[in-house]
Amino acid sequence: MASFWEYANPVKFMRLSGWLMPLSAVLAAVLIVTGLLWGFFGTPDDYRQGSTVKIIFLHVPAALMAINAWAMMLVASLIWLIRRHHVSALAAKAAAPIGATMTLIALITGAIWGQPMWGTWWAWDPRLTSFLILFLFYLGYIALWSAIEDPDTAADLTSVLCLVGSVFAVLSRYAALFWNQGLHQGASLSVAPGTRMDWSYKAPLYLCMIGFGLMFLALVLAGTRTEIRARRARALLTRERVRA
Amino acid sequence: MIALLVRDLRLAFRAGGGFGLGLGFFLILAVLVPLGVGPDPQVLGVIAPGILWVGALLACLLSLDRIFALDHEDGSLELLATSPIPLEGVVAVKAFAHWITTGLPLALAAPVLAILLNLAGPGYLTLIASLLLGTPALSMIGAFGAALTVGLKRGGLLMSLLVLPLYVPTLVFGAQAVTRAAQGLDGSTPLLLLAGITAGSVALLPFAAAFALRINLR
Amino acid sequence: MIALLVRDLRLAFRAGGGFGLGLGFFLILAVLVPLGVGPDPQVLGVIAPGILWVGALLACLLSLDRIFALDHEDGSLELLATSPIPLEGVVAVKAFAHWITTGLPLALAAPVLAILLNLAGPGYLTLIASLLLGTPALSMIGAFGAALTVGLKRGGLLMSLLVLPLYVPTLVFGAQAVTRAAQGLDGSTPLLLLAGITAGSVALLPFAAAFALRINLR
Amino acid sequence: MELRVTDLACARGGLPLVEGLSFAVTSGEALVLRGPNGSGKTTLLRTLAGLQPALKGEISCPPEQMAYAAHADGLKSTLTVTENLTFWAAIHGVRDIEPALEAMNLRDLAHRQAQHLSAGQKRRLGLARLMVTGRWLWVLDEPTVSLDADSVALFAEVVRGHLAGGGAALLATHIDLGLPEARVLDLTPYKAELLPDLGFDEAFL
Amino acid sequence: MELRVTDLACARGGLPLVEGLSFAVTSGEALVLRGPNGSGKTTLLRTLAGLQPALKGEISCPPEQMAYAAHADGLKSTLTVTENLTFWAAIHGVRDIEPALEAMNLRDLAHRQAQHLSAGQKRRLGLARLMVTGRWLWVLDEPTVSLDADSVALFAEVVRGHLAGGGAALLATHIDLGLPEARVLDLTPYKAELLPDLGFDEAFL
Ligand code: HEM
Ligand SMILES: Nc1ncnc2c1ncn2[C@@H]1O[C@H](COP(=O)(O)OP(=O)(O)OP(=O)(O)O)[C@@H](O)[C@H]1O
Ligand SMILES: Nc1ncnc2c1ncn2[C@@H]1O[C@H](COP(=O)(O)OP(=O)(O)OP(=O)(O)O)[C@@H](O)[C@H]1O
Ligand SMILES: [Mg+2]
Ligand SMILES: [Mg+2]
Repeated sequence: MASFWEYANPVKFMRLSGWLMPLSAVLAAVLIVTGLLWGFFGTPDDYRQGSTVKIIFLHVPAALMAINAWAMMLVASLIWLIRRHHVSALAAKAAAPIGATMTLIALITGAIWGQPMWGTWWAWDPRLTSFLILFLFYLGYIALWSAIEDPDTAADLTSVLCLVGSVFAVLSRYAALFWNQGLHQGASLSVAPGTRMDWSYKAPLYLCMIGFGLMFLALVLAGTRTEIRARRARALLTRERVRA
Repeated sequence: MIALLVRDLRLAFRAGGGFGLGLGFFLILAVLVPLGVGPDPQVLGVIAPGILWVGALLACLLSLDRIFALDHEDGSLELLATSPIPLEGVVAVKAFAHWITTGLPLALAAPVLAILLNLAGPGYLTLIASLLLGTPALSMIGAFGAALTVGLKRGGLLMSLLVLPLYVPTLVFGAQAVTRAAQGLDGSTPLLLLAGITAGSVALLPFAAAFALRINLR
Repeated sequence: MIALLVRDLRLAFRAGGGFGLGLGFFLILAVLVPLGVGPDPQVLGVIAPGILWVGALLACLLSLDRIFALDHEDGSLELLATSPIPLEGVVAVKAFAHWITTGLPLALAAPVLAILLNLAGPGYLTLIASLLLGTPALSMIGAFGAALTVGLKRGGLLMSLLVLPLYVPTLVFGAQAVTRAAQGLDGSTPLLLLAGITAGSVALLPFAAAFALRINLR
Repeated sequence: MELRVTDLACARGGLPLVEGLSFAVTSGEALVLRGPNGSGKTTLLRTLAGLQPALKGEISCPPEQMAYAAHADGLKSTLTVTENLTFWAAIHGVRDIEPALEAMNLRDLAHRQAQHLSAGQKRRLGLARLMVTGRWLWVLDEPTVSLDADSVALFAEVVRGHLAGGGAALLATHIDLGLPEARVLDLTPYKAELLPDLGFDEAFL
Repeated sequence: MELRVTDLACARGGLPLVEGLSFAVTSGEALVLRGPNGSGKTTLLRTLAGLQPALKGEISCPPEQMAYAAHADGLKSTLTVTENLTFWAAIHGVRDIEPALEAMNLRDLAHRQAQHLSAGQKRRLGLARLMVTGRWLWVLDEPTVSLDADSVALFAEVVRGHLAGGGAALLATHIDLGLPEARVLDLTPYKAELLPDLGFDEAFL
């Protein structure tokens, strides 16, 4: 019986991702393009915020993926530490730059949004603050990966960092809330009664969010494939050097 | 273990041993900030709690790379790793020595510098309390960061980058406690949270740090 | 001399080489200060010029002990001292390399961090100009301090204490220039004074530093 | 007691260096490792001391029974000779450092800071540390570097004393140790060819 | 050309170590300094290289004509072998590092970072540096530490080449250098007794 763990074998993983990656990439492109076009041209301007509100179709999916990417890295790190599956460590490595980019997109689109809304590019709102801190976590994680040469050592150390960092990221979030009850609006898509957002916005927004999710999947798969190829090249080089 | 503590303290107090490095930096910051920001006592009073805590934090950060780097360079760390003391103990003792030579003096010196920065009267006691409660967490978290980066040449920046986000909750709660106390409000909630962070870090991080050290040595 | 410059830059950019150490520290400070001081944009705007300049200064200070200490530890400094290059040249080149890897990136990154600190609009240009004019002096003065303390184990604190008072004029003129500009006033006098300090240090300090190095080597 | 190594392979920087190595050292014995520069002596000793994992093979003796001395001496330059030695003695639960000072002729230097010692004096101090570990097996990497002839003789005397007391020693060196009676093992024949098992990287091929 | 030392005295940490030392080394000659640990060989060589002042005496040859190699190699661990060597060559205005790489058998390691070399390989690189200084007199402190027999032979070959080209060498060592033809000077007889001239401190007596 094929178990999930078999895909931790690089060869199997390459075979699987060989078709999964382009598939999700195409799907992601379709969903995002549709969602954005619909969002930009098919929705009415907000009565308060005018057309600036439409940046939400980039801002919110990016913010969502920024957090999910870290969660995925946490799971992958645990798998590496417990079961030592190399693909898992490499997937965590591949996810980090993508997550960092998503965080940056959320921050930048937020800043563009904030300029007309709050009259400032940046405010020390708890949500923005915790995202800035998340961005720093990503930077540290990526820097640690790139500073260490031996891949297994790097995987071990970054995994520990990811575990400890997750705990402190959650703590920081509470600290930021404690520090300042901010300007930023709360969860806008809560299923709780009294949902504030109209369906004409929600539908394209959902499309974009699913699209961003698939795009993330495609990028992580692509990144992991690159890392696997790099490891393969390394193994071949080692073999060469031993022969020489 | 006691021998290790004694040695680390002795090294710190010997000429050029880095005792006072943190303290000196703390002093420097407290002098530079008014020079940069300008002498307005109103403004200084408002920013005093924050600046003092940021200063304490940076002072810790600066002396951190010394926790393991020197022992790594001269080969002592390898010898310690093959010694009968468990590596978790080594980490804990070294973090403790770091606290004694950095955190403790900072906490004691802070009130004096607070005068330079014109901190409001009711804040002083809370300032000392918050630093005494919070700096052990800074030392322990820092030891973890130092353990992650010990093999790397000039790991200093990388370590700062790794440690900084981990320091955020401690900083926020510490500065909040002092700010509230200086405004005459109740600062006990952030102090409690601070104590919680310290307890948690001291209990768990030695294991993470020892794991990282073992990996870095091989 | 060019070979030395190339080597120092290459070392700085190599993995773990400390390039970005200053920059990272600068970023860290800009994030920590609001977390400590509180989010009020009014207060932040007032202290922004001072904090940015203090941050740049500390960032330089931190990377200073790398100027000669590493070369001293691995024996390169002795070999350089016995090489055909005059020691004054070595000092000047190393200070220049330090500026390229620290001062220059700081000046370029400052405007972004100024947004975080809510600096008023008219201050941005002057901020860059003052940092470009002032940081060479910081590097050169720092190289002198590093030369004075090179033989000492963990000379870091001592160096900071020595260098700090020498940094005061640069800090005051730099921060003043930015503060004035941010308030819409004319900041060109402090900028001129800043340029004077830089010119003076670059012309004279290499000789003092080389003298100190020679003494420290024996 | 005995150290038995069976079919050991070890690597440095991902590159296998030594393979198929088997040997044994029993109480009272000294084994000298030889081999050209870069042949993997240091790597082998680090593996035995538990500082890095073996690629494959068995090591019968746990690292807790070995005292390892590397190229670097692990001395603190601002501590005196006595302070340095007392520290390592305390770490290993040994009280008396006098025999070690005596044996390595460090009496006169006892109150000198380590940074004011000459290269050979530092080395003597590094070797004196071994005597306060109380460990059974000494694992030494080029112990006599920088030592003059008299000090080499002192060192040989100390090693002989350790062997006579039921200890054992494993030494890597290029030069004379003053221990003609020790068995010699040359690492050259164990140079790793294409190792069948490349470790984890193999999975990527 | 000639290095002539007359009635030299030198001190370390304020303590006179060597006094009344006179010797000469001329082109084509190698002089080996011997003496027990702590007898002042390193101190003497540093004095000659101009890194510390002599207590008294004359040194005929200015430090600018010497290439000094100390216990430490002066290598940057994150630079490759070629980069390290090219740097020192450029500092001394020498272009071609190939002969040095060739002579010390570093070809295969040319692109390896210095931190990934073994102890002996590092030393070989440290010695290769001498060949790109273009200096007349080599002043070497225990140059063959950590080298295996083959590398010692390589080193001896390089020194002989330098001597044949009109150079000279002054070497401190405890072990064999592979240079049986070199003159030997033992420092033991020049051990400083209470030195009559205490320098400036004398004024305080
Ligand atoms: C009027 C202006 C803004 C509006 C209406 C707005 C709206 C939103 C909404 C609806 C979300 C999703 C929340 C969720 O689903 O939980 C969000 C998330 C986020 N926004 Fe904004 N935003 C604004 C300005 C900004 C600005 C100026 C920034 C940063 C510079 C920013 C940064 C973020 C970040 C980092 C998140 C993710 C936080 C999280 O999900 O916890 N936003 N924003
Ligand atoms: N990261 C690395 N990548 C590739 N090769 C490496 C790396 N690190 C070390 N090596 C090589 O591993 C080999 C083993 O070195 P080791 O220090 O074990 O040798 P040794 O026998 O102790 O030599 P010596 O007698 O010179 O001390 C050397 O050839 C060295 O160049
Ligand atoms: N600061 C100091 N105070 C007192 N004595 C010192 C000081 N520094 C060095 N010494 C002593 O000076 C002596 C000379 O040391 P030097 O390094 O010149 O010896 P060496 O001949 O090179 O020895 P080795 O063969 O061990 O390298 C040593 O005995 C050392 O203990
Ligand atoms: Mg070795
Ligand atoms: Mg010597």
